[in-house]
Amino acid sequence: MEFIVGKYNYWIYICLMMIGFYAMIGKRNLVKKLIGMNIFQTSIILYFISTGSKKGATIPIVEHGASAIQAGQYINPLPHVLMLTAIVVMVSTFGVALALLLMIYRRYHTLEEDEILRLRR
Amino acid sequence: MISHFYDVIVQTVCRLLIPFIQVYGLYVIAHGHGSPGGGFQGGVILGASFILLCLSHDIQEMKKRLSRRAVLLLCSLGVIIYSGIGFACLFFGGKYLDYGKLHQILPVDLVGARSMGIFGIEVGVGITVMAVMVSIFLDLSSEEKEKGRPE
Amino acid sequence: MIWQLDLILLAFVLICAIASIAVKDLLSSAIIFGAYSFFMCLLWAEMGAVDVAFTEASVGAGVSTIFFIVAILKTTRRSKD
Amino acid sequence: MKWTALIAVCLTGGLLIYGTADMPDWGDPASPASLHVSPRYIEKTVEETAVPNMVTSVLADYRGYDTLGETTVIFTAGIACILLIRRFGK
Repeated sequence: MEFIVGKYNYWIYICLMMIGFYAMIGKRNLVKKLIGMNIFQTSIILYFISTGSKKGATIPIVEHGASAIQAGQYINPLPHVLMLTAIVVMVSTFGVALALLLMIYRRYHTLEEDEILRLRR
Repeated sequence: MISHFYDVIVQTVCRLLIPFIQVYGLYVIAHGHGSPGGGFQGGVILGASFILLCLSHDIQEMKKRLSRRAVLLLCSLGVIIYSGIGFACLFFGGKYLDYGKLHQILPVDLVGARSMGIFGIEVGVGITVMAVMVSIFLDLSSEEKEKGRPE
Repeated sequence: MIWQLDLILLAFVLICAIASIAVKDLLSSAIIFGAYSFFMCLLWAEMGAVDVAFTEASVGAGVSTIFFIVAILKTTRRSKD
Repeated sequence: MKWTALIAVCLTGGLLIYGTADMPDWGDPASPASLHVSPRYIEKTVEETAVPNMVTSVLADYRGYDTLGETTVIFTAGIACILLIRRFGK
């Protein structure tokens, strides 16, 4: 029971990662592949954030006039920093991917992978 | 942009709403010290206000406020502010991005100088993020032109 | 960190992820993906990462969905799988 | 095609679930991630930078190089979009 309570959320993150991975390699539509890539990245970010949480701690903002700060009172802020920048980089790479997709559509007039491969031949 | 029919109600509401969104974005950038927020979030909110202007009015209306060239200049201005603050610290005898040395020119002590340096960094990040979001949106929504000069 | 709330939000996130992959219309897929981002934002606020939640609410559920819809309107909304 | 994808995904997921047996429990205060550098950040951030929000101070001060790199990545993404879509000349 202790094992399940401590670990169940890791298993759900792995399920999310499997959904994204399946969409990346199993679907033929390029937009679906892009959604799968986003789900994959979000699951990795979720895992990182969950490593920083502590039981019985509060959010990492010091309240006004607090004198003695113990490390156990506040959540670990380091994963938050790393993942905050990762989210913004995620949306900019998403913009570049959409630009590439727009150029593919202007050239081949389709977004299906097999049709593009057939037209290239 | 998408259709040529723009609704009067949507236009009026957006014209009233956009200044408040921009003030909120500036607040989020400036108050990132004591509450959730900072350069990334405030920059995205500022960019979203300009995107809302594009969606509710014509895209030409937006270009009167913020032209393509201005967007491109703002993109690089943010990175220049960021690295310029780093080089200023280098100039006053510290390491790169060591804001404590800036207290020689600012009217604050050493700890306050680090706080002010963090604020300058946030402004630079916010300008870059805003300009890049608007730029990506303008590029994605531009029409395909076979010939003729792009503006 | 309330584990009941955490479990409910994780279930919603899983449902939204599966639905956005399975739907055939790309425009509804984009909208469901926006809902996915919003539930992810609630999950992070529940874990205590307020800055990350704010970023996701403005980036993932706002600007990212707009980019998606613009790109779909410029290309096509049909897909075969 | 679909079946090979499904088999590969399930294999990867099974290996990762097997790997979680060694992970620390969720919300454990003594996990390795919250023992090394983060106590110093939490305890020293107010007296060194006078910023109550730890995420901002770590983002812009202690890890300034990281954020400089991220800003450059975002700038590069904007330039890449312009170069891909906009047509120059003629």
